[in-house]
Amino acid sequence: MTETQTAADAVATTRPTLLEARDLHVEFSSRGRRARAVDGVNLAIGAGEIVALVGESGCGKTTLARTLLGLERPTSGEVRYDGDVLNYSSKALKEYRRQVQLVLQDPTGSLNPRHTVYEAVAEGARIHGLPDEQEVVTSALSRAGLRPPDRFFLRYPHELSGGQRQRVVIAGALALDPKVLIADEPVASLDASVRGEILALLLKLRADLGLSALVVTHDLGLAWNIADRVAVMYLGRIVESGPVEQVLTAPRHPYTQALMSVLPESPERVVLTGEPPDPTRIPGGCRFHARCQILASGKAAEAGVADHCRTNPLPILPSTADAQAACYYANNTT
Amino acid sequence: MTSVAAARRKLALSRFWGEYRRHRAGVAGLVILVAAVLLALIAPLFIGDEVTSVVESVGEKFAPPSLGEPFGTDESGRSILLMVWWGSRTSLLIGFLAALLSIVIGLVLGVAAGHFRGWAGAALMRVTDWFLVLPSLVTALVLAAILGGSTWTIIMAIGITTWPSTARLIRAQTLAVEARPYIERSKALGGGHWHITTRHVLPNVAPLLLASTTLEVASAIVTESTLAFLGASSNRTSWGTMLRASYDFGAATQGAWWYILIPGLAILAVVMAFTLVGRALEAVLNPRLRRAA
Amino acid sequence: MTEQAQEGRVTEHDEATRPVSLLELDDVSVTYRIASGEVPAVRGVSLTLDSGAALGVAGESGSGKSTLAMALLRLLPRDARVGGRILLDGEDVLAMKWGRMRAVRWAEASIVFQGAQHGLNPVRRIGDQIAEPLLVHGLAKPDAARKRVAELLDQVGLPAWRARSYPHELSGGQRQRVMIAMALACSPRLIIADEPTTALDVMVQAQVLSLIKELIAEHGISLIMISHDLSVLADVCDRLAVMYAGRVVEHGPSAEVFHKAEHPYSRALAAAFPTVGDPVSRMAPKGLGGDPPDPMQLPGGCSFHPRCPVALDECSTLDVQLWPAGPARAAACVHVRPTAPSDPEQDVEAKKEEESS
Amino acid sequence: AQDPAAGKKIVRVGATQSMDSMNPFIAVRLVSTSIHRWMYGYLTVPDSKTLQPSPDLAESWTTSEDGLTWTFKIRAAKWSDGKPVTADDAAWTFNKMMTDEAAKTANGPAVENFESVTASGQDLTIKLKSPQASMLENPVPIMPKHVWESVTDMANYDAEKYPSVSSGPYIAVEHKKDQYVKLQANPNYWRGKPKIDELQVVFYDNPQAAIAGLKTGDIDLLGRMTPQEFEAIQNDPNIEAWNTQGRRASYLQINHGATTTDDKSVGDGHPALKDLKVRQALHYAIDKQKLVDEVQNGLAKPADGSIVPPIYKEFFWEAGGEEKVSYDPAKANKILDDAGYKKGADGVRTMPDGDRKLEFRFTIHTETPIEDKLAEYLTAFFKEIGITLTTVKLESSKFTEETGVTGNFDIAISGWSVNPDPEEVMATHLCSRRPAPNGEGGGTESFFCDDTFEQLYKDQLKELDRTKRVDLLKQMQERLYTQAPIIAIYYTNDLEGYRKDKITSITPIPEDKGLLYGGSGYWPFYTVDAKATGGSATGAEGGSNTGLIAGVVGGVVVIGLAAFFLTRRRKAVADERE
Amino acid sequence: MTTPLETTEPAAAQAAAGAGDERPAWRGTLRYALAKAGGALFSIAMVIVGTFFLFRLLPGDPVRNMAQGRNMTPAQLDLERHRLGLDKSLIQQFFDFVGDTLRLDLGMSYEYKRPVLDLIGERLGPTLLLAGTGLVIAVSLGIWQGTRAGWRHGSRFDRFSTATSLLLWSVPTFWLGLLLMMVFGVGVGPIPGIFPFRGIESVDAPDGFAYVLDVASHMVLPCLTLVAVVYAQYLLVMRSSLVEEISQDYVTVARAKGLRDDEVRRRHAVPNALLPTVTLVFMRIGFVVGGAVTVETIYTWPGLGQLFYEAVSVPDFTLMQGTFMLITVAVIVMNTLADVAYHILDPRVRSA
Ligand SMILES: Nc1ncnc2c1ncn2[C@@H]1O[C@H](COP(=O)(O)OP(=O)(O)OP(=O)(O)O)[C@@H](O)[C@H]1O
Ligand SMILES: Nc1ncnc2c1ncn2[C@@H]1O[C@H](COP(=O)(O)OP(=O)(O)OP(=O)(O)O)[C@@H](O)[C@H]1O
Ligand SMILES: [Mg+2]
Ligand SMILES: [Mg+2]
Repeated sequence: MTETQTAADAVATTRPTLLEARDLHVEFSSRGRRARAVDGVNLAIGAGEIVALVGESGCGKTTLARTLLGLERPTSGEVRYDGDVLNYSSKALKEYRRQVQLVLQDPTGSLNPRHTVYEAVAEGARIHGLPDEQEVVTSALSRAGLRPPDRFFLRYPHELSGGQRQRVVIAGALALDPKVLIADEPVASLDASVRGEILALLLKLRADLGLSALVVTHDLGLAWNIADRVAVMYLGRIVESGPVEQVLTAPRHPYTQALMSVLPESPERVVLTGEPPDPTRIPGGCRFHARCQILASGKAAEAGVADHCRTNPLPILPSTADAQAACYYANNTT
Repeated sequence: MTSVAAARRKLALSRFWGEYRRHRAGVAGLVILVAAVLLALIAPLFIGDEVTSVVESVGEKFAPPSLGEPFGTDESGRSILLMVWWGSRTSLLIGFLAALLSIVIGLVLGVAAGHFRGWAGAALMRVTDWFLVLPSLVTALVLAAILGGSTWTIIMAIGITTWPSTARLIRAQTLAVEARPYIERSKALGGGHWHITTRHVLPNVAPLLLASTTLEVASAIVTESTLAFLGASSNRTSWGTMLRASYDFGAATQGAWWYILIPGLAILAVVMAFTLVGRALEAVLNPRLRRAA
Repeated sequence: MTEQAQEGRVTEHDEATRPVSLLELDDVSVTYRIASGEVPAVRGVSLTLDSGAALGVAGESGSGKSTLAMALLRLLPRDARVGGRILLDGEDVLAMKWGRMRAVRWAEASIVFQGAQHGLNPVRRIGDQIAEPLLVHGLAKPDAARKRVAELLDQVGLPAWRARSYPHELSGGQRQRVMIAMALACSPRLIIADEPTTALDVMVQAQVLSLIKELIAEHGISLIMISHDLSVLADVCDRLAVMYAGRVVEHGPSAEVFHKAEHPYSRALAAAFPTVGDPVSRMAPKGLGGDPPDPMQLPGGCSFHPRCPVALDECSTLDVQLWPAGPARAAACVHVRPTAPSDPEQDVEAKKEEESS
Repeated sequence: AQDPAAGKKIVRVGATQSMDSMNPFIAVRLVSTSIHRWMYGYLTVPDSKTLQPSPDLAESWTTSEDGLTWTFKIRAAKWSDGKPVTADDAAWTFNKMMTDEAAKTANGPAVENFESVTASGQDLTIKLKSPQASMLENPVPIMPKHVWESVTDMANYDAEKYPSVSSGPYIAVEHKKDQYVKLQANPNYWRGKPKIDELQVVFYDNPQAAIAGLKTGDIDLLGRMTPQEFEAIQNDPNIEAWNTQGRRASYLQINHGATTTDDKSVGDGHPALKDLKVRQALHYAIDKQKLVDEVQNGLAKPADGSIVPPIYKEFFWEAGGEEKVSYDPAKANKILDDAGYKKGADGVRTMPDGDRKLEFRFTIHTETPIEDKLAEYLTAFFKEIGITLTTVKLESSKFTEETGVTGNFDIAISGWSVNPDPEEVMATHLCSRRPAPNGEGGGTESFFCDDTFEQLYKDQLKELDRTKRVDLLKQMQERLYTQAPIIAIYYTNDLEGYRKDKITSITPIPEDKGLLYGGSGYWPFYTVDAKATGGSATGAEGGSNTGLIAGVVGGVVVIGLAAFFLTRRRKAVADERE
Repeated sequence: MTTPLETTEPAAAQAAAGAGDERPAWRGTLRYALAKAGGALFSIAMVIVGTFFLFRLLPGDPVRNMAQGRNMTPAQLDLERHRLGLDKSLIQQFFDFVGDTLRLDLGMSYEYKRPVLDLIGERLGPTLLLAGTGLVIAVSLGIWQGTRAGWRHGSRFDRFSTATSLLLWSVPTFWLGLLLMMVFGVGVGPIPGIFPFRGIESVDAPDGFAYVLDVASHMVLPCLTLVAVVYAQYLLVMRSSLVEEISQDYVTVARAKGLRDDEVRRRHAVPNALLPTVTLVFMRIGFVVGGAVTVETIYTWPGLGQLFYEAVSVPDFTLMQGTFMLITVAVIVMNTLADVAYHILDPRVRSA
C-alpha cells in the first residue's frame, strides 16, 4: 500500500488530524430490516484540508456527514475531534457544534422561509449567545461574499437567487468561526452556472481562514475542482481514497473507474449492471462484487482473485492520506 | 434598522392583506365577525343582564316583530333583539374559550407528538387518535352531564372533545416543518428542542393555527347550541340556550317564528363568518391550498 | 421572422439528408397570466427538428424549456397563452381540433416529463398505465396490449413481471424507464424528454441516457431532450439549442456548442462541467455570477448583459438576434454579429440582406 | 293503498314519554302506569264523580273491627283469554310482591303493611300489620296468575307477549318500543266493551312534535301540556283545549334544619331558616298571583293551602282568617325587623347574633325552564325583604340526593302529583322518612319531623270514619302551612287538548270538569267515543299519504335522472372546450 | 449456494422478490391489518377503562338514581346495590365491569329494567337504516358535487355548491331539523306538511311494499336533515383532494396520452382523490353519530341516538355508559376498517 510516496501524501501527513471517524457504523431499522447506512468508515480530515467524499446516491454519504456532526449516533465506532471522542451530552454537543459546522445540500430548504437573512445568519450566534450579534452577522455575510452585507439583512430567502441562498447558509456556518465545515452536496441543487462560484468561495475560505472542509458529493468533477483528497464511498464503506490527482487520474477500484467513465470526457462508458445497492442487503465478500465489471468481464478470475471477491470480506481501509483501494484485483495487480 | 424591520413587517402584512382581500367571501366574513365581536364587547355599555330578566321584562309575550321590537319578544315578553345581543357575549365567549382550550391542548400535544420521535411521540399520537375517533358530540354530552351544566363545563366539554383534530393538524405540520433541512441546520448550529420548537416550528404552524382556530370557534358555537338543545347548557343566556328556550316554550307551535329564526340566524351568520374567514386564511396561508386555488 | 425558417432549411440542405422537417416551431411564444401580471416564459422561439434527429435544449432553470415542451402538445394550463405556429408534420398544432389533438398526443408525439416520480399514477399498476394509451387510441386489444407492455418493458431493460408493480415499488431510475417505455408505447415519431435524468443518481443517469441513445438509434425516433446539463445533451443529441430567459441564444451541432460555444452564457454552462484530469480546472472552479433573470422584469437589450463577462456598453440596448456563427450554427451575441455597425437598425437590415441573397 | 284501519274507531293518544316496561311490577313511568290502568283491573278505582274508592274487581268489601282484616269479594269477571278472574289471581299478585323484591319495584310500599294475603274462591282476605285507612286506594293492578306464575326473574321480565291477558277495558296487542302501544277494546270487559275499537298511545321524544302531531291530526289527544304548549293549541278550531284544575301542587321545600332519623343534623342549610319567623316572612314575601300569571301564564291557581290541590274537594284545605298568609312584603319586613334580622348597608339582612348574611340558595333542576323563571321571580321577591337568593341548578339525581338525603340546600323547588287519597303525600313529611344515619332510605319531602303532625298521621291511619279522617288530614295540612317546612305556591292546571273533529265524546274524571289523560283511572278512555277512520279521512300520517309521497319520490328520481343525463350530455361538450 | 451471504445477494433477492411479488405485499397488508386491529383493541380497552372511571365520577348514588325519588326501603336499596355489585370495592367493581363488558354484559338499564345490550340491539336497526341511508346519500352527493366543483374549481357551479355546503355546515343540526319539521312536516303557509315527522313507521303501518313506502316517507325529513348537515364536509374534502390531484403530473401525463377530459377525471383523478376522501369519511363517522343523536331526538326515531339522548336526560347511567361505549367502539371499529381498506386500496401505503 505504500509503494508510491507522493507529494500529496507528504502534504497530508504534515497536517494534523482535526476531525476523524474511527470504524464508524451507523444502522437504521427500516421496515423491520436493518439498513447499515455507514458500515465501517475510517476517515480523517486534517486542519486546512479539503476532503471530498464521493459516491452514488444512497451510499451513506449524508449519514456519515450527519454522524460526524453528532446529529446521528453511531451504532459503533467513534467520532473524534481534536483528538477527543465526541461527547453526546447536549452541552458538549452544543460546544462541539461551534467548532464544526454543516452546510446542507439544499440551500432553499436550509433557510426558514419566515426568517430574514439576518435572522438566519444570526441564529447560531443567538444559540451560542455570542456578543455583538450584528457585527458577527456583517462579517460572516461579507466573508461569504454577500457584499455589502446590510443590503441583504432584511431580505427573505425567496428574494434571493440560489447562489445567494447557498452563500447565506455558508455565512450562517461561518458566523460561528468554525474550524471545520462539512458541506453536504453544496452545489447539487444549484444551477450549473452558479456552482463554480460557490466552489470558488470554498477555496477562498480555506485560503483566508484556514478552514478544513469535508465536501460530500456525487460529482467527481467537483472533487477535481476543489479537493485535496478524495474518498470514494460505496454501500456504507470507503472503497478508495487518496490524493485527488492520484485517485481521479488513475482510479484503481473498479467502482471508481465506473464512476469516472460516466464523465463526459471519458472515452468509453462503463454502465454498471444491476440495481442501486441496498444497505439492508449488503452482499458478502467484496460488497461491490455483484456489480463489478472486472469480475463480470472475467479479469478478476484471470488474476485469480474472483473467489476472494465473492467470499472474503475486505478489511476496512485505514484513515491514511495515501492512495489506497479496497479491491483484491487492484491490490493484486498493482 | 428596526424601522426597516417594521416597514418590512408592514409590507408583509399589507401583502397578506392584499392576498386576503382577493377572497371576497373571506372579507365579508371578516366584516361580520368584527361587527359581531365589537357588538358583543360594547354591549355592557348599553345593556346589562336585565335584558334577560323575566321579572323586569315589560313587553308583551310572543309579540311579533314590530317597529318597537324589531325582532319580537319571547315567552316572557323579553326583547329578542336585546337577548340576542346580550347572548352573543356568552356564545362568543364559549366559542373563543373552547377553541382556545382546544387549540392550546392541540398545539402542545401536536407539536410534542411531531417533535419528539420515538415512543413519546407515538404514545401521544395514539392518545390523539383515540380521542379523534370518539364521537365528539356524544362525548361532550356525557362530559357535560357528568360535570354539571355551567358555562365553564360547556367550555371544558367542547375543548376536551375537539382538540384532537387540531393536534393532528399541528402534528402533520410539525412533521412537515421538522423534515425541512433548516431544522437540521438549526440542530447543527447547536439549537435544542426549545429553540427548534419555538423559533422554527411554532412560527410555521402559527398561521395554520390561526385558520384552524377560526374554524374551531365556529364549530364550538354550533356545538354549544347543540349541547344546549340536548340539555347540557350554560347557565347564562346564549344563542343556544335561547334556541332551547324557544323549543321548550313552543315557539314553533305558537307561530313565534322570530324566536326560532333570529337566534338561529345569528348562529348561522357568525358561524358562517368564522368559517369563511378560516377558509380564506387557510387559502392565503397554506401554500398547498394556495397553489390549488 | 422568415429568416430563421430559411436558416433552418439551410441546415437541412447542409446535412442533405431529409427533405421535410418533422417539427417546426415558428416564433413560438408563451405567456402565463398570473395575478400580478404576465410572465413571458417563452419569447419568440423558432426551431426545426428533422425526423430521426435529436435536439437538445439546454438553459438554466426557469428559462422556459418545460414550457416550450408542454406547448408542443398543448398541455399548458389554461392561463397560458401560446403564440406563433407549431407545425407537426406540417399541421399546425395550435389550430387543431380537440379530437385531432387527442389523436396526435402520444400516438405521434409523446412526452417524458420532468420528475418521473409524479408522472406515474401512484395507485395504478405500471402495466396498465403503459397500456392505457394503446387502448385509448384503439391501437391494440387488451391482450395484445399486454404483450406489447412486456415488449416495451423489455426494451427499457425491465423484466415483464414489473408490469404488475406499482410506481412506488420501483426506484427512480426504474420509474424513469417506465416513463420511457410508456412514451414508446404507440411508436410515436417524436419523443419529448424533459430532464429525464436530472433527479437521478450519476450511475442511473448513465444507464438511462444510454437507453435513450440506443432507442433513438434503433427506432429512428426523433427526440427533443431538455436538460440544463450541457454535457448530458452533448452526449445524446446531434444539435443543441441553449435557452436563456425564454429565448434561444445559441444553437448548432452539439459538440461545437459544448466545446466552442459562441454565446457567453453557453460558455459559462459548458465551463461549469470541469474536465477531470485537466490541470487547468484543478483548484479552479468556474462560474457565472449574478442573478438569474426574472421573466417579469427582463433587462433591456440583451437579457444576458447584466451577467455577461464580455458585455459591451451597447448590450444594454442592442436588439440581439440569432446571428449565424458558422456552419449550421447561430448565436445571439453581439460578438458574433457579422458586421458590427453602430446602428442596430442597420444591423438588422444588413442581416436580412445577407440572408436573402 | 289498502288502509287496514279504515272503518274502525281508533283514538290516538300522544305521550311525550315512552313506556319503560310492559311489566306492571316494574314499570314506574307515568305513561306506563296509565296504560296499565287501562289494561288491568284493580281492587277499587276512584269513582268517576266523587273520586272516592268504588268497586272495580272487588265487588264489595268488609273490614274487621280492629281494621286489620279486610275481605274483598272479587267480581265474577273474565280475563281476556276467557279464564275467570278469581281471588287467587289477586292473592298471587300481592303475595308475589310481598315475597319477590323485584316485584316490589313499582308499588312496593302498597304491600308493606300487609301481613298476609289469602284467597278462597272469590274471597280475598288481606291481613294488615297495622290499621291502614288508605287500604282502598291500593294502586296494584291484579295480574292473571295463570299467565304470570311462570315468570321467575321478575326484574328482567319485559312482558312483551301479545295480545296481553288483561281484565281491564283494553288489551295490549302491539308495542313498538319508543314508537307506540296499540290497545284493543276488551270484548270481555265486565262493564262492557269500550265504544272505540282501538286505543293507541303514540310516543314523541320531542314535545313540539307532539303538539304538531295534534295539530295535524296525527294524534287525537294530548295531555300534560305546559302552559306554553297549551297556548299553542288554544285557538285551533279543530282542537278542544282542556283546561281544568290539576292534581299537582308546587311548593318550596325549606331546609329548616335537616336531620336524620336519629335527629342528628345533616347538610349545610342556612341557620336562619330554622327560625319559623324567617320562613313565615318568606311566605309573606311571595306574590303567588304574580307567579301564576307570569310563570304559569295564568294557567294555575295560587296556593292558599298546602300540598293537596283543590281538585280533591273533599281533602282540600284552604287557609283563612288570621292564619292566611297573603302577599305583604311590608309585613314580611316587619317580621324580620322584629326578629332582629337587621338590614346592612347593602340592603341585605344579617343574623341577629352574628354577621352571617341572609343569603340563601335556591336549588332547582337543570333543564326546567319554568323553574328558571320561578327562580328569577323569587329572587326579585326576596330582594324586597333584604334576602339574597342565588340559584343552584342540579341535575335530577344530584337534586334528589341533596334535597332529600344530604340536606345541602337552603330552599328547593318541589312538587307532587297527588292521588285521590292524600295519605302518601302526607307520609312524605314524617320523621321516619328522613334519611337513616348512614344516609340510607328516606323519601322525605321536607326533613319535617313534628310531633303534632306525627300524631295526626297515626290517628288518621286508624280512623275508618271517612269524615273524621278527612278532618285529620286537613289538620295535617294546616300544620304544614303554619310550620312552613314547605310553602305551597300554586296548583297547576291540567292542560290537555283533543281533536273535536275526531273524538265525539269523552268523560273526564271527575266527571265535573275533571281530567282526561292526566286523571287517575281509565274512565275517560273507557267512555271515549270517536268517529270511525275513513278510507283517507283524517291524518297526514300513514297510508293515506303514501300515494303523495310515492309521487314526490318518483318526481325526485325523474328529476335526478334528467339532471344526470343532462350533465352527461354537457360532459361531451365540456370535453370539447377542455 | 456457494456464496456465503451476509444477507441476500441483490440479484437473487430481486429474482425472489419478482417471483413472489404478491406475497410480501399481501403479508404486509395482513401485518398492517393486525397492527391496526391491535391498535383498535387497545383503543377499545381504553374506552372500557375510561368509561368505567368516567362514570364513577358521576354525581349521586346510582341506586338512588334508579329509585328516582320513589320511596325505597333500605332493604330494597341494599338489594339493588348488591344486585348491581356496588357493595364491592372499586377494584373488584372494575374487574367485574371489565369481565362483564367482555362478556357483552353491559348491565341493566335503570330505566327500562332490561339488559342494556337488548335495548341497544333493538335500536341498532333503525339507526343503521337512518344513519346508513343518510351517510350513503351524503357521501354520494358530497363526492359527486365535490368532484364537479373540484374539477372546474372557480366555476359558478363550484362557487354555488361550496357556498351552499358551507351554509348548511354552519347550521346547527337541531335547528335545521326543527325548521324542516315545521315547514315540511306541519306545513307553513302554502307549503303543505306532507312528510311524517314522528317515528319510523305509521302506527297503522300497511304491509308489503306500502310498508316500505311508509318507512321511506318517515325517513325523508330525518334523512334530509342528516344529509344536509353532513354532506358539506364530504363535498369540501372531495373538492380539495381533487384539486390537489389535478395539479399532479400524472394527470398531465394522462392528458398527454390523449385521454378525453372525462376519461382523465374518471380513470385517474377521481379514483386517486377518492382515497383520502373515503378515509376522512370514515374518520368523521363520529360526526354522523352526533348528528344522529339530534336528528333521532327531533323525529322520535327509535335509534341508538335517541336511546342515548334518553339515557342522558333521565339520566340512566348504565344505559348511558352502554350506549356510549357501543357507539365509541363502533366508531373505532369503523375507523379501523377504513384504515385497513385504505391500506388495501392504496398501494402506496400498502407496503409502507
Ligand atoms: N433515518 C433513516 N432511517 C432509515 N434509513 C435511513 C435513514 N437515513 C438514511 N437511511 C438509509 O441509509 C442509506 C444511506 O443514506 P444517505 O442519505 O446517507 O445516502 P447519501 O449517500 O447521502 O445519498 P444521496 O446522494 O442520495 O444523498 C440510504 O439507503 C437510506 O435509505
Ligand atoms: N403555470 C405557470 N404560471 C405562471 N408562471 C409559470 C407557470 N409555469 C412556469 N412559469 C414560469 O415560466 C418560466 C419558465 O418556466 P419553465 O418551467 O418552462 O422553466 P424550465 O426551463 O423548464 O425550468 P427548470 O429547468 O427549472 O425545469 C419560469 O419563470 C416559471 O416561473
Ligand atoms: Mg445525501
Ligand atoms: Mg422544466
